[in-house]
Amino acid sequence: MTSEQTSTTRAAPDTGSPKRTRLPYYPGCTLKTTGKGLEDSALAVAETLGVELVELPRWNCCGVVTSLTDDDLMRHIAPIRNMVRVQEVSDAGLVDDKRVVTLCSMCFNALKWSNARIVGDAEDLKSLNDFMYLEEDYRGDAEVVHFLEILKELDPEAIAEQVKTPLGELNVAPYYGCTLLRPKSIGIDDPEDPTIQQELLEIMGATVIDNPYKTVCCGSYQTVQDKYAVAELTHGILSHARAAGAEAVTTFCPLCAFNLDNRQREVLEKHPDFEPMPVFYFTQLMAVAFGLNPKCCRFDLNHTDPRPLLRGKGLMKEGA
Amino acid sequence: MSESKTMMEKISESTRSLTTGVDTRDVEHWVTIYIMGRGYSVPADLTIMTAMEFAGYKLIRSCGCRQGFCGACATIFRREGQYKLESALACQTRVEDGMCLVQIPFSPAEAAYYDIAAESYDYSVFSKHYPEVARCVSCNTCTKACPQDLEVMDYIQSAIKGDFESLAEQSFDCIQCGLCALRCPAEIVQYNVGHLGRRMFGRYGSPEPEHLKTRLAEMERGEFSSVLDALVGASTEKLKELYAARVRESDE
Amino acid sequence: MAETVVITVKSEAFLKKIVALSAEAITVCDQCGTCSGSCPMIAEMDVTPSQLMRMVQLGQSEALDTKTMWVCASCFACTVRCPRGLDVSKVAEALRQVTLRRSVDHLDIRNIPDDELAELPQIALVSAFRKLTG
Amino acid sequence: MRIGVYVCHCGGNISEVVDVEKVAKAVGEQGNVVISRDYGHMCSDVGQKLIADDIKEHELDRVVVAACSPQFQGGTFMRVLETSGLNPHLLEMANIREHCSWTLPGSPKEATEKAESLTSMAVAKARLDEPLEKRTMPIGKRVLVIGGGIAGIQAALDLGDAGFEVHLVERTPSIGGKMAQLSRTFPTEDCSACILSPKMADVPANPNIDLLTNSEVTAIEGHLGSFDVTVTKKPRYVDPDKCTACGLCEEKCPVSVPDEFEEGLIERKAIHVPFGFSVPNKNVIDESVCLRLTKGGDVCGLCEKICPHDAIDFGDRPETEQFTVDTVIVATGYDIFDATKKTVYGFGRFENVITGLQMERMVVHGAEGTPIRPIKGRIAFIQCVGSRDEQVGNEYCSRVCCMYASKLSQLLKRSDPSRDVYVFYTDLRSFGKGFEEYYKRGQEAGVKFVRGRPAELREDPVTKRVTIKVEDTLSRQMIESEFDLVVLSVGMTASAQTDPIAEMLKLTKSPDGFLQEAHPKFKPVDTLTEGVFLAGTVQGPKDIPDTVTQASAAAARAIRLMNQGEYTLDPVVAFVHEEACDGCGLCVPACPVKAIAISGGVTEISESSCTGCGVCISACPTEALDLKGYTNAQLLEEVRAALSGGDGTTVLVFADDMTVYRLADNVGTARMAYAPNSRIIRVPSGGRVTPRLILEAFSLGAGAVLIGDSEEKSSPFVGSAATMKENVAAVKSALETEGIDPERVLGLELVTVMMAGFVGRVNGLCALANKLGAVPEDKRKALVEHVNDKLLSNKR
Repeated sequence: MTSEQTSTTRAAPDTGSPKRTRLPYYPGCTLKTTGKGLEDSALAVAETLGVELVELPRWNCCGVVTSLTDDDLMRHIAPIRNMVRVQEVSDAGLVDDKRVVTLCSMCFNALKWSNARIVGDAEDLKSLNDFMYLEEDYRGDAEVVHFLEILKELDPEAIAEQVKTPLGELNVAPYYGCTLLRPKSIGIDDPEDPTIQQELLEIMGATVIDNPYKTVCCGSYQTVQDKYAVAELTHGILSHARAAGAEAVTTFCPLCAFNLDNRQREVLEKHPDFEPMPVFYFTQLMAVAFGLNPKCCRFDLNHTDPRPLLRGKGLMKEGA
Repeated sequence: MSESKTMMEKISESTRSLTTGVDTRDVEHWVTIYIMGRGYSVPADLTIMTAMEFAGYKLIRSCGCRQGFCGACATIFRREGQYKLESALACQTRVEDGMCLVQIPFSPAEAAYYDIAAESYDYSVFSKHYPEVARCVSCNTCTKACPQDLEVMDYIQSAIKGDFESLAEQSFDCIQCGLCALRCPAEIVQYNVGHLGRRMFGRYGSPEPEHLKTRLAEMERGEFSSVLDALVGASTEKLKELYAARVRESDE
Repeated sequence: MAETVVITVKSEAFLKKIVALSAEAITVCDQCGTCSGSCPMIAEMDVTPSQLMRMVQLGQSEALDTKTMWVCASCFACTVRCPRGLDVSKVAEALRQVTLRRSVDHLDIRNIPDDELAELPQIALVSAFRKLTG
Repeated sequence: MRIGVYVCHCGGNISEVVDVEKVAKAVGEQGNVVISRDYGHMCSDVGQKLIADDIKEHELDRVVVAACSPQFQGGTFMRVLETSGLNPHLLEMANIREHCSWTLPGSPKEATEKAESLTSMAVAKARLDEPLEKRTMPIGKRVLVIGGGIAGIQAALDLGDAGFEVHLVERTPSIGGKMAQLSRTFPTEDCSACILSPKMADVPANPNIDLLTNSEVTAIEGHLGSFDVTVTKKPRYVDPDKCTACGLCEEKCPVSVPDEFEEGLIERKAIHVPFGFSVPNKNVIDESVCLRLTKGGDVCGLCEKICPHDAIDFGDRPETEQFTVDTVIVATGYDIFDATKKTVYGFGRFENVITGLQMERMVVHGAEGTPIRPIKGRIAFIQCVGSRDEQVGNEYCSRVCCMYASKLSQLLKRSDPSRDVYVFYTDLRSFGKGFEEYYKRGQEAGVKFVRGRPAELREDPVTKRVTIKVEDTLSRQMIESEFDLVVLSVGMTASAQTDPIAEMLKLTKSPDGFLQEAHPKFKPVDTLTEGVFLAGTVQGPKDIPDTVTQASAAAARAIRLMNQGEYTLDPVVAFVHEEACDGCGLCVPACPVKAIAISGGVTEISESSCTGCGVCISACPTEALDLKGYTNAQLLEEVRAALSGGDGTTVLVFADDMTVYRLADNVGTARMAYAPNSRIIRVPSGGRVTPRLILEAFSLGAGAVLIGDSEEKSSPFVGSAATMKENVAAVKSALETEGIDPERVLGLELVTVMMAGFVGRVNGLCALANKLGAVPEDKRKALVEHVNDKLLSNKR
């Protein structure tokens, strides 16, 4: 695609003009609590890059996981109701795009999948519209994208320009987990060997540690019924990253973050020689690289405190 | 019911038509309603509650203020030819011809037992006491059921997000009638969640009002002691007299 | 002694039910084992995912008693690799739903300790309840 | 016009049910019929003579034989006409045995009525019969073979040996193809190069073969007997007549790149001989990397300076050559599956993951005593890489990987038993001659075969050993094991190099991407383009013996056409009533074989390309298109005769010649009874039956109409079944518009064994027609008014 064709719908930093590209933004429940570090850092990063994320009004929980049985429409209501919100803000001219940006990769997956599933079936779309008769009818023309996709659309030079503190010494292993990649129809990268985080981390100047565990599931919701099973997966993922030379991992998912970070407590119970490893939200590292106010990273919410590592690498001032 | 009544008295009492004081000869318009499947002809201008009483039902529980405030008489019904199961307060809704009614139901629920001073002021208070809020599928059935026209789904979503202020504001007019919980496919007890949320907000979220602080200080200084002592010491007759002479809003 | 699987009329009905719920052509599973080799939760399972597929193919309703279907994390690692284009996670979901739709919860919410409930992010609870309660 | 009618008793087969005398008498009274007879055995010598004599005596110019199926004795009676001086296409047959007497046992009255009706239909059609001239075309002995792998080599040699003029065009600088790269061949373990190189050497030695290497076919135009071919010869930059492949230039050349022939395992120079036994065995310069050719000027030029024979020519330029051939054999081969597409196996990322073809090269070099790298320790083969895997878009089995992995694994194990060799497979397929025994030899050698498809591979960042994660599906145990070397048994995929050739020759692809043969059973090397044949893996994955067999078969099929000196074309082809044609061009895209063009404002049909399917006719809004032997007028007259005297409940069954007509014959042969008020009309294809004809049939009083066609995949005619279904849908909607039950028309795709199904459908339609009764007169009339508006308004 040429830039002319896409200039009206694609986000682009436009430093010359005061007008920013306004994109509808769906946060998701956890980004308002334990995942605040992801939301605040991402919003700050987006602002720096000339992208305004406009939070949807009256958004509701997306349901996190897509219902996989063929006959179940009920559990698609929540995602589609959010798509109605996207349509509303778009129709009202409050945003410049019909693509709603997500940060949480599970929300991304749930919304995109349900949207594709329901929009792809005119009868089901009608059923849901009929059911939600108090809402305006969803026309099915809104789309769901992930913040990473927006970042990838930007000119790498423009991102590089904002890098004030190159991450140089920091050895980071990007972790993708499941929902950014799978199933193929929803994923944003090669499900077996994704590189989208790597490319951006390289722009940040980080030393990227690739390892095959980047796509292995963290155990997801199994953390509720069997935290030790999840801790074993965490142990495997982090140990392999460590063995490959990583000092930290990055993620976009608050559930991966919880399982990889908080479950290190259970890992230590079972494997006392395990060396804890900070788990960053991807945009936290971007904020660090951009030299933004570290408050937006909400490192206080991380279980394994990443600040000593950052200070050790000279990426964060003492006392900050 | 008094033990001293005879069997016949009991029988005649239980079958006596509890009318609403309406003289049936004056009634011009009649409608037919169905209670638990049986048809009754009742005056057209009765509420669901009074119509049921007209038909001979004796309401002991599930009826309270009869003014639309207490929320006790929440009920479900279906209008003739409608596919929708509707809900309302029985004391506030007029019967219609062909309406199908049930005995006024009660939505059983268990309220959490907690020490508000020991709870943390974030979303986890809901996860802890009402984890089932996470089962919400955003179907909005609760909102449709609410006789108070509250955005019930929205305040449940606020609970999931840990947004106490929005929850408190949106659920403020809840009368705890239970219709939301009765209809919820995720088996959430919305009104209890709202109640917990409002209490948490009141305790931790809202600013302490100045006038309350002032008044408490006045009381502590003993500014009202003499007035109160006079009341406590007054005779029954004196109290009746004072009551009759009280200043009412409408008198002012 | 090895167990004998009895194939009856009910077996076909069970297969059909799971096929309908999952919308997956379960009978085309080639039993190559790619799903099992891809599964991150395999250590917790009593039968391998491919074995679960086999049980459903043969209409064994014992599939409903497996631990496997409950420990599936719906990570779709098998889905993106199945050479026959099948989605085993959908089959696991169909099996879970057969139980959950009878209003039998696998996860008893009230048995989760308070301190865990307080710590778990909403994203964990919402997803677990959707997958493990009816 | 003088028509003779002959009603056969078939020794009682017909006459025991049908009153043949009555039929002969009744038909004898119809117009133009000058003589009508019945006889015991029309097909006997006496019967044939009877007809021949009548033709002379009564000066007959049309003959109608009411007897058995024309599929059975049609040829016999056509020969009678021919020997009597009549055009054989002036014969019509009424099938009163398979379609009548055998289907109505015990119902003489109905059978007789039906036989009379069928015979009248034949007479009606015969009235409009035109003599169809046998068309012949001269054909020479020139053939183009595209592709110089083992398939092309074999086909070229067979043809050259048989005295045909062969042009063998090979894209790369040497013939030999993939087979030249292999170590040994399964299951006999012959040395691949040893058995191939003599054949390669035979090619330039054969005086009838014109070998064009480093050349591409850039255009082919024309048809059978006259394919005009343009070949572009790419520059070699080395004069092959001077070059002796002495190797001095290669020593001096400073540019090294991965050697394709060695699958990139070792390097070659920019100037190089393709491989040791290449034909021609001459140097060539890779222009994409040569310093002089990429940078120009006086850069480098070391080869030119050192060459003792002055063979280097940097001024070499592409040349084109043009020639004409009569037939074409496509032998463009396959590509190996690009293993990088199976990301999870790490090919291209993990240094110890290689392809089967790379292993072939390693085995060759190991055997020659110059190992590329040591092959030690634990070695794993992974089967079905790129085959039977919908995740990479290939559903098919590549047919050779099981056996080449069997071969490589046991070669490795036997040559060094300390190696620990595993083969991970989903199904082990050893279906060829000697294959199962060979697989067992591998097992005997100690190769371990494990049933499970590896899910993922992981490389140890330090040791670079590779861990395989797999379920042993037989024991239901998980295996996680480290290997020193992992060999991916990559499958075969259709080569993108074939696409331009397929486009030039109008060849179709099967869903797997390989080229489609004309018929999977009886025309396995033919294509739907006359005179074009397929040899080897271009048609689908196959091993060397199958490839060679097919190459020889393609040569034989080509010889079959060319050896006659002339080629007879089927007289059933489309033609144009030019006065009716307005040149709208709607028929052009409708033709599945691209035989129609618009020229000078009217439609022009290439008779040599036309297959006579008749699918185009439905697309014509002006009835200008027509089909010889099955003209619009003939079919309409047949319909009219079938419905004449009917009560409005007659069911017409249009049966395609290839399948449904034969199916109806089979039903008769099996003595399966069905409703008597059905009339079968023979058509070349279901797609030939136009919506207009169906509507006419209803307007003439049909109770219901069934159109039976060969199911698409076994049809001789591409697109016929689809057109048939479209037509039926159009008719249904037209019927609905007029308030006629659309269930009265039915389109079916059938195969010849669906006898009970056929009977059921015909009976069902008859029952429906009886139930609904005749279509009312006013509605019938309305049907054929504004037919074009109803059927074609959306097409224009």
